[in-house]
Amino acid sequence: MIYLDNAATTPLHPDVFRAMAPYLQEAFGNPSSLYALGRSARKAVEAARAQVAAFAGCKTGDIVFTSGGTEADHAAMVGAWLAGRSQGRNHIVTTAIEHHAVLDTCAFLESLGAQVSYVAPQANGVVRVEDVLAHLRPDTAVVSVMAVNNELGTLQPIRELAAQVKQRDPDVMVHTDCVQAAGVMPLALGDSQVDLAALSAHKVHGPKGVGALYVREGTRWRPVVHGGNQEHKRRAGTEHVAGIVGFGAAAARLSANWAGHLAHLDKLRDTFVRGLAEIPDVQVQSPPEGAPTIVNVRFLGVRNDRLLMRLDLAGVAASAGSACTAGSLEPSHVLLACGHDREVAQQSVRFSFSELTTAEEIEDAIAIIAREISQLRQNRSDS
Amino acid sequence: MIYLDNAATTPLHPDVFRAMAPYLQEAFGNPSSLYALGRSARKAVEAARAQVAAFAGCKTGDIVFTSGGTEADHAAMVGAWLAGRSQGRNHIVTTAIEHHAVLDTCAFLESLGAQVSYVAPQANGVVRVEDVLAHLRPDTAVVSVMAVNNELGTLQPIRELAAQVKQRDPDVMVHTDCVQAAGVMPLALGDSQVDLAALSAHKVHGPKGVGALYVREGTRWRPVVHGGNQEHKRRAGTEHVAGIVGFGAAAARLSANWAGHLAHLDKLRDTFVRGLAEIPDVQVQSPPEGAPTIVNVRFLGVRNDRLLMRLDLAGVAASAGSACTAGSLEPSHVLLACGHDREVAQQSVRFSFSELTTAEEIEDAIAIIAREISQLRQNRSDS
Amino acid sequence: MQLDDLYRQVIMDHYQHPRNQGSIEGDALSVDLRNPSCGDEITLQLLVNAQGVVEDVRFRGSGCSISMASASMMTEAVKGMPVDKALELSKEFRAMMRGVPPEEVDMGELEALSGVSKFPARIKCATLAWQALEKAVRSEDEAE
Ligand SMILES: Cc1ncc(COP(=O)(O)O)c(C=O)c1O
Ligand SMILES: Cc1ncc(COP(=O)(O)O)c(C=O)c1O
Ligand code: FES
Ligand code: FES
Repeated sequence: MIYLDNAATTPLHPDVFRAMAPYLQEAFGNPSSLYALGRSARKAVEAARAQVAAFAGCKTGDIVFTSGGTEADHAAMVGAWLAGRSQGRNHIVTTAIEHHAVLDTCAFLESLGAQVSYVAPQANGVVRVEDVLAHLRPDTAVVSVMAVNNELGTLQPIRELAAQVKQRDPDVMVHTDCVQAAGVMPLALGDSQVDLAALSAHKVHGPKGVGALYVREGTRWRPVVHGGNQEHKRRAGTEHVAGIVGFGAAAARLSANWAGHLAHLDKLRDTFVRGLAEIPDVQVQSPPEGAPTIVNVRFLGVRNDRLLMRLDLAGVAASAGSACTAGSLEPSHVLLACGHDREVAQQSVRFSFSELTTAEEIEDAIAIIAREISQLRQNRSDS
Repeated sequence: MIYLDNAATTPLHPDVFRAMAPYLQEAFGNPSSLYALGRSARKAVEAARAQVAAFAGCKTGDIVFTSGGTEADHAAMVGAWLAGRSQGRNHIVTTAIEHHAVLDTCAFLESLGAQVSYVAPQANGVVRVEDVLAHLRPDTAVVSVMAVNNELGTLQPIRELAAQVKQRDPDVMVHTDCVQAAGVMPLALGDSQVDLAALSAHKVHGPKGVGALYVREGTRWRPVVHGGNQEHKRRAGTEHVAGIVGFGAAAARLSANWAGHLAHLDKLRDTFVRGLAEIPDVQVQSPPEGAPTIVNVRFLGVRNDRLLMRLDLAGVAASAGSACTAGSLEPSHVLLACGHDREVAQQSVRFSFSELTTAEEIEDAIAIIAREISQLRQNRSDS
Repeated sequence: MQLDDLYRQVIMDHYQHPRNQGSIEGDALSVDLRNPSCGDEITLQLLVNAQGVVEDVRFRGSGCSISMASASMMTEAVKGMPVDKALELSKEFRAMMRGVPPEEVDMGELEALSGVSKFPARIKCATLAWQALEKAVRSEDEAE
């Protein structure tokens, strides 16, 4: 199988599995327990926190482990809104192209009385800083803009955005969904004016069921999940120790070979885009300066569900957009927000790569795609 | 090491690890993906759901996977309160001896405007049904009483409670924290009038980072974590596939040998309590009719932190109460609520067993405890 | 629905470079006031001379940008003003927060905060310092 849906999830790296295995076997202690078995679990969790913090470029204490990217986004938005509300701030600014973890949480908060402004991107998928600033109000609690879009790979100007929002009103919290940015750029969160950021392990060859929320020290964010004293009272619940250790190992792997990793991704993307150019009537919808991991392509006249089914049978895994709504027939909200019509959205397929993808796989995939496209187009002209 | 802190967490069973391993290796697909790799992950998740439902005695569709018991309690309480509030119901009834996952969530909801009544248990740790009924109000949204207390092992009359609450007011939702009940009694949730129930995998030889919320079909509960369409829109986020598979395997193991399992636990408890009787000045604080897994003991005149440290050095793992607050010096809120004073709480230790505990371990532990107690008491009289 | 950019700059300038921040040596009037909705606090000190003129006024506090900027602007506005005039200004300011455009009195820079009236939940932030001023004057009256 040629796996080209790494934006949905990535294979767990064998080294990561090896790092996790002891915590799924003999080292099963609860990190809150005071005896030796508990203390060794605690040590493992704290070592992983340092690894994830180094990867995110922030202080170790600013990383809060969660059950994934969705929970991190949820906690960021709910906690920032609750903190803002007690200061009379009930307004949220976000964009129309966020992941559903942010969009649906915003809709949830609207049902609780929040006011939300949705900033539209430009046609190229980039959200302009001034468009976000124009929506700020004196009662804005939080601004949330994703760093890399999961359907197009578009990069957003997060650092500049955070700086300008803070200059306008230092009390507005800035959240950014870094789930797709994590493997493709140095995050350097501590060096930015961002207050909150969401990460997910399973997008960077770590395990599912673990993520992190970056919470800048001193930020007026309110914890959401309450109970035990775990995560310095910022997220209760017995820690997913093996998952956290795996996230740490995955982060450390990436930090260790950043340059080589990015060079490999760039090469994959180039190979793929060059290959696509040989297929007639193809439009690459991802911007050339976007994340090297994601290439969104329109095959004119070919319905994406038909193509994806044939690719599956031919051993190529790809998708029509965000995995968590893959089962639904809705056209991508991201493409629609960028001004494409439903027809375009229904002819668009997302291919996404990771460091474990090889150039040969890309070449084989191109050959298969070309074949399937030409057959699909032929069938259509037959009928 | 003799591990007698199974109420904090249990060792992952090797069979469970074996069931999980493929999903941490080649079978890494996202269950929402439509191609073969995704479909096989989906199938694994749904098979686990059926296993957990069979274990909980409910319909498969009523199980919602979460990141653990704490998240399940959180989602139950927040979702029930939100649903109640939109019907003009802002009041919550719970007990003073709940786990912090419920108590701290109630405090959180109080900070958002909820009104909460905390029912006190009797001196034996049992909450009386009529005391709960006496706190019901026309604006009560949810009643939450745990099935088995995690510090004493006390059983609460949940089935009768749910029936009587529903008879009084069918619109009140009934939640029960079954995290500690899960290994020690058939839950038969579908057969009860309970609407919501929390479970956690790592307390029954499953993995950490996964739990479940039982949501009776038709209950007016509101989902809390929003985003993708996972878990039938009741809990968003890429599924912790390996964890869910492990939870399913752990549940299936228990269902398969229920009678043998309970008989073994009863024997462990008997052996332990008989052994304790040989040590002078010991009070067993857990009721004899409580869960066989938990024995809370007061060693008169011996501070629990000193004893636990010595036991740790001697290779016996036990704790002073709930693990998630183990690091704090607070005396147990459960013992205090049952009318004990701080001195009693500071002399109390919880020993907890699992099916993997052996009778020999219990006997060895008793010998070690007896030795350490006598040394501690001697030291004290020296000084 | 934005504050005019010029106004915004004035507010940010006061927030980043607060005037009259600190405390007065000697026996000035001192009041603490808390915004109950957010827990933010301000301590205001007031020195009124024999002629009934505000000779010095200083504040300290922890609060949002609007409350701190408003405090800074308030101290600047009332310093050197007779107490009764300061109270009149306070009345006008509160009216402005209710959306009533100022008539008699020239609000000067305070006008920059007029946009806050559109956000009921933030009005407390802008009026916190003025409430503290009124409370300080009242306590002086009572002392006499
Ligand atoms: C941009 C973005 N945000 C959030 C998420 C959610 O993360 P998780 O799958 O860990 O819940 C994803 C992936 O699904 C994503 O691509
Ligand atoms: C009664 C009870 N409820 C809830 C929990 C929390 O479950 P988890 O550790 O999975 O977050 C625990 C254990 O910590 C518990 O004993
Ligand atoms: S938010 Fe506290 S004074 Fe404005
Ligand atoms: S009619 Fe809806 S709560 Fe009574």
